[in-house]
Amino acid sequence: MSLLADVFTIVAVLAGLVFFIAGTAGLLRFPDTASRLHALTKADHLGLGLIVLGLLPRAGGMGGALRLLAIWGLVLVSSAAVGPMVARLTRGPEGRE
Amino acid sequence: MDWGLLPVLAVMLPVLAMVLALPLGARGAERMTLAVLPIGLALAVGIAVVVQRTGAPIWHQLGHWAPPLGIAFRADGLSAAMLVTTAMVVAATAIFARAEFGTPPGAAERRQAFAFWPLLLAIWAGINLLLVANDLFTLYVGLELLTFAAMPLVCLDGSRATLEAALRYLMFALLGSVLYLLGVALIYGATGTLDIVLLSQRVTGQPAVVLAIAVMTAGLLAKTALLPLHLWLPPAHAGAPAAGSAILSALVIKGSFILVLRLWFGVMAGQPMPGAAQILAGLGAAAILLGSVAALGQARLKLLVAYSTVAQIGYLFLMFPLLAAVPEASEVAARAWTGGVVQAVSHAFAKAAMFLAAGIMAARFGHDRIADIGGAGRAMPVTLLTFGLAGLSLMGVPPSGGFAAKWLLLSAAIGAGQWWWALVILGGGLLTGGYVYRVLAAGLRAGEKSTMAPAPLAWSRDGVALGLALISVVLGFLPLAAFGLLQVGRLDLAP
Amino acid sequence: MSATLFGLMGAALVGIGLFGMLVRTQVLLRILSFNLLGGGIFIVFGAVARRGAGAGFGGDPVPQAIILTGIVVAFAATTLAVALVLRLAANQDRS
Amino acid sequence: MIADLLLAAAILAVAVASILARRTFTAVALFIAYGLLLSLAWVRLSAIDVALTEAAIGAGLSGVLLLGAVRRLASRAEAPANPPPGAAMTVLIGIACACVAAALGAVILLLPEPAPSLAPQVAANLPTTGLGNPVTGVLMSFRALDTLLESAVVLLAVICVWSLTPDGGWGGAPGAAQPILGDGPLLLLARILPPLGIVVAVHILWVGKDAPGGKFQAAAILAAMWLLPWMAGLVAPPRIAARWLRLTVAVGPVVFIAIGLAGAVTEGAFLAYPPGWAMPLILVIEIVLTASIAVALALLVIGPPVPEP
Repeated sequence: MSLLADVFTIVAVLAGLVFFIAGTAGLLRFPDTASRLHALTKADHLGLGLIVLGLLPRAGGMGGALRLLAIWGLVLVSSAAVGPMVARLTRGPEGRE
Repeated sequence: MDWGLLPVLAVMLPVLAMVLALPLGARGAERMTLAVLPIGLALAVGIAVVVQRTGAPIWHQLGHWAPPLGIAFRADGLSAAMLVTTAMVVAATAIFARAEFGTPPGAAERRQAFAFWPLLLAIWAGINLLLVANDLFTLYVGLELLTFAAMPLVCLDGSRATLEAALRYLMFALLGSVLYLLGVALIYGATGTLDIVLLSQRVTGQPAVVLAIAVMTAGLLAKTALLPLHLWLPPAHAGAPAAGSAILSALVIKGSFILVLRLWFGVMAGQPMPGAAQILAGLGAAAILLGSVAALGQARLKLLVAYSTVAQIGYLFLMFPLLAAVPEASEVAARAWTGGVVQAVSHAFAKAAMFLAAGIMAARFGHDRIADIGGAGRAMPVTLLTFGLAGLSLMGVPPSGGFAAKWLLLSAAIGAGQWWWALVILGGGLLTGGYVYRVLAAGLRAGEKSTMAPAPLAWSRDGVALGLALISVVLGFLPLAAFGLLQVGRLDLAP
Repeated sequence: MSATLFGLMGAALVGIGLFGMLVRTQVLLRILSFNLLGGGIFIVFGAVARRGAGAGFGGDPVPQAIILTGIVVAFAATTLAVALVLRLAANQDRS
Repeated sequence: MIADLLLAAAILAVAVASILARRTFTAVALFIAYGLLLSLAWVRLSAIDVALTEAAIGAGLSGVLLLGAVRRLASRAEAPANPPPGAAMTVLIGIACACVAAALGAVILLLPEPAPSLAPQVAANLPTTGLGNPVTGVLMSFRALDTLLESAVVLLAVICVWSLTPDGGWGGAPGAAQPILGDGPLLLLARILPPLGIVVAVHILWVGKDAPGGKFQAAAILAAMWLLPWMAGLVAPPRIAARWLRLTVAVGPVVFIAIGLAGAVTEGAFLAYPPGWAMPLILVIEIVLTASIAVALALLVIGPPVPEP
């Protein structure tokens, strides 16, 4: 049982890391801000989601699991807010100093 | 009888008053400050009396936690003398400042009045904390209290020039603070304590401690404005309102200086650093000569007084090589120590008096160009007399506090076989005489009366300034035995 | 081991922050360098705390508490400096 | 070990990039990243309390403050700064700073082994406080004076920032007017986040007695939960002349000093807690102090009143 949980954690966290790496590569490689943002947010949401999922069996009780899910939710909300703001910043004149 | 609470109250009284000043507003803060002044003065005098009577420092362990886990307060002779000095100068400037920063009943709160009183209280709290705290990190908080309070005092009038001076001061002061903090980290890493008394026993010349003392000294010198780190001082001290300049020049720079003393002759007690001490005194000598020459060349009165501060700071550092050169318990060491501290005390009174007098003149004339203060001798003889008396003390003319300080340093220099510092002291005195004479001569010339404001802001302002100048002179009449207080609790004397 | 590594990193950060404070001329960047320098000093102190781990604690709690206090004081200093810079800029605008 | 090396390298790279950045906006963005990476380093140094504070104050509030300053300075011509040092001088300064860093590094390697530590003493005396978190024990009991004085320093900073109010602004609402957003992501965030943030802050304050957390971290989060609606234009800060605002900032230090003086009267030492009363008194101080520091931190970020041109 614990072996199964361990394998699940390792697989999920590794998969999450792959998405993070893909997102970072996108950030560095894509030509314009919009697609960079797209790559970054999408991959990071999925990556973080997988990592949270993988850590759930190790959370130690309901409270820990809820906190992990809350972290994921907060990251989703904040990046949903920040993404458009960064996009607007690059389009508007305020990107300059 | 346990007197341990006296130093605690001496610190917490101005802290509490500063905190309460915020909700009370300008008028309430002003009245509370005036009510608190006599209590604070009584506490300081009480500490001095107890230390003198018992011949031992006053101790207090906060929360009953003994160092190294807890924090201790320790008021020795040096603390006592400076506590009394601080309380008196703060009281004088507070009375002086009422004409400028007072809020009449029913009047709306003004920005300057709102800020001035808590800033004054914060400086008082910060200096008292620097004088009695025995823990290096608590002392850091005291340093920050001073820096935060001094910066807005510089730019209280909000003009561009004073804002720039304040920014320059803040940059120097913040750099000084973090360098000090770096030293705190290293000392804790090497010894596991921040208590100065414990450190004086545990320090054996560990490399971390030596480097720590070096960076801390550098940081504190930036705050004390020892040449060549003095660039921020003249514009800052000359730009502040007169009461602010008096506090900044008389007290604030002494706070960081006392901390240098605590590091060199507390933490490093029994670890003489003669080479480094010669460098410090060399900088001090350069400050005396260059600062005085710069003062001679100033066209504006407040800048002249500010450059005089740069010069007088130099004298404070002459005690370092003298103390490093002779056995701690010797007569010469006692003279050097006493001379340095008396210089700090008498300069505090004299310089506060001088800045207040300069402020009165500037307010009457509407400017402070030295060339155009003719007629001052006739229109405001008391003010000019104040300036002259304070000048006598700065020069070191007998009998005055400045004379006592310089004579003690001079005889200690000769006793320690370092006669070259004696030459610096004499040369500095002559140059000081030069710039004081310049102001007096200009003031005694006949001038046009029409350029002056008809009446002074308040007669009490002249009285306060004259009182400070008289104290700086009267210090010279004290019998040498009275200075025995300053020897109480010297950590470099501890067995 | 990680204490020494981060201690050395803190030492390097002190050098970097000091350099920034002395070389950059824009005041905002000087303030920023001051914060980098402060961060380095806190990390040096943190390495000292980590070395003192014991009695069931992962680090000596006394320096850790001091660092907490220090971070808040450094932040207050930063706000003062920033307020002063903004005030100066506003003054220049008007004149 | 490899992870630590990578982390340290990343922090150094971000720091160097930050001081060399051409645009102040870039420098501040890198500085925020620096703060976040630094809080990871704090975790690696087993200082979770510091990590939380660094993330909340060092990266969060400082970041907001500096970004705001960049924005307000952007519309203005840069102040005529001193000329930058010449190439030779820059190299010289660089060498000097490298020497400082090298000396510091050498001294760190020479620190005594085993390291001196107060951890055993803290562990031995912690039970008298009734607390489980040793850092809170140091902050609220063994070195309570530092915490008290620090809360006074934060209050003083508010007075100092307000003292920089330009002519004509005294008494008014602090801070520059924020753009009114009719709609948009920030507005959404400013509506959703504060209730959640307040719950988190209360939680962090409460667990602080036994686990990492406490008043500074909670106060920083609360301050952020005020700043967010302010930046979104949802709430206007109260006028600085408001008596209740000033009372809120002052009440924490006043209560702390009062309890300290009570200890001086009953126990004979300033800031001594009567036996058995340590924990409830500490809780009272922590709660009141959290409120005061939260308001003070927010006011420090918002800045002095700016009169309408």
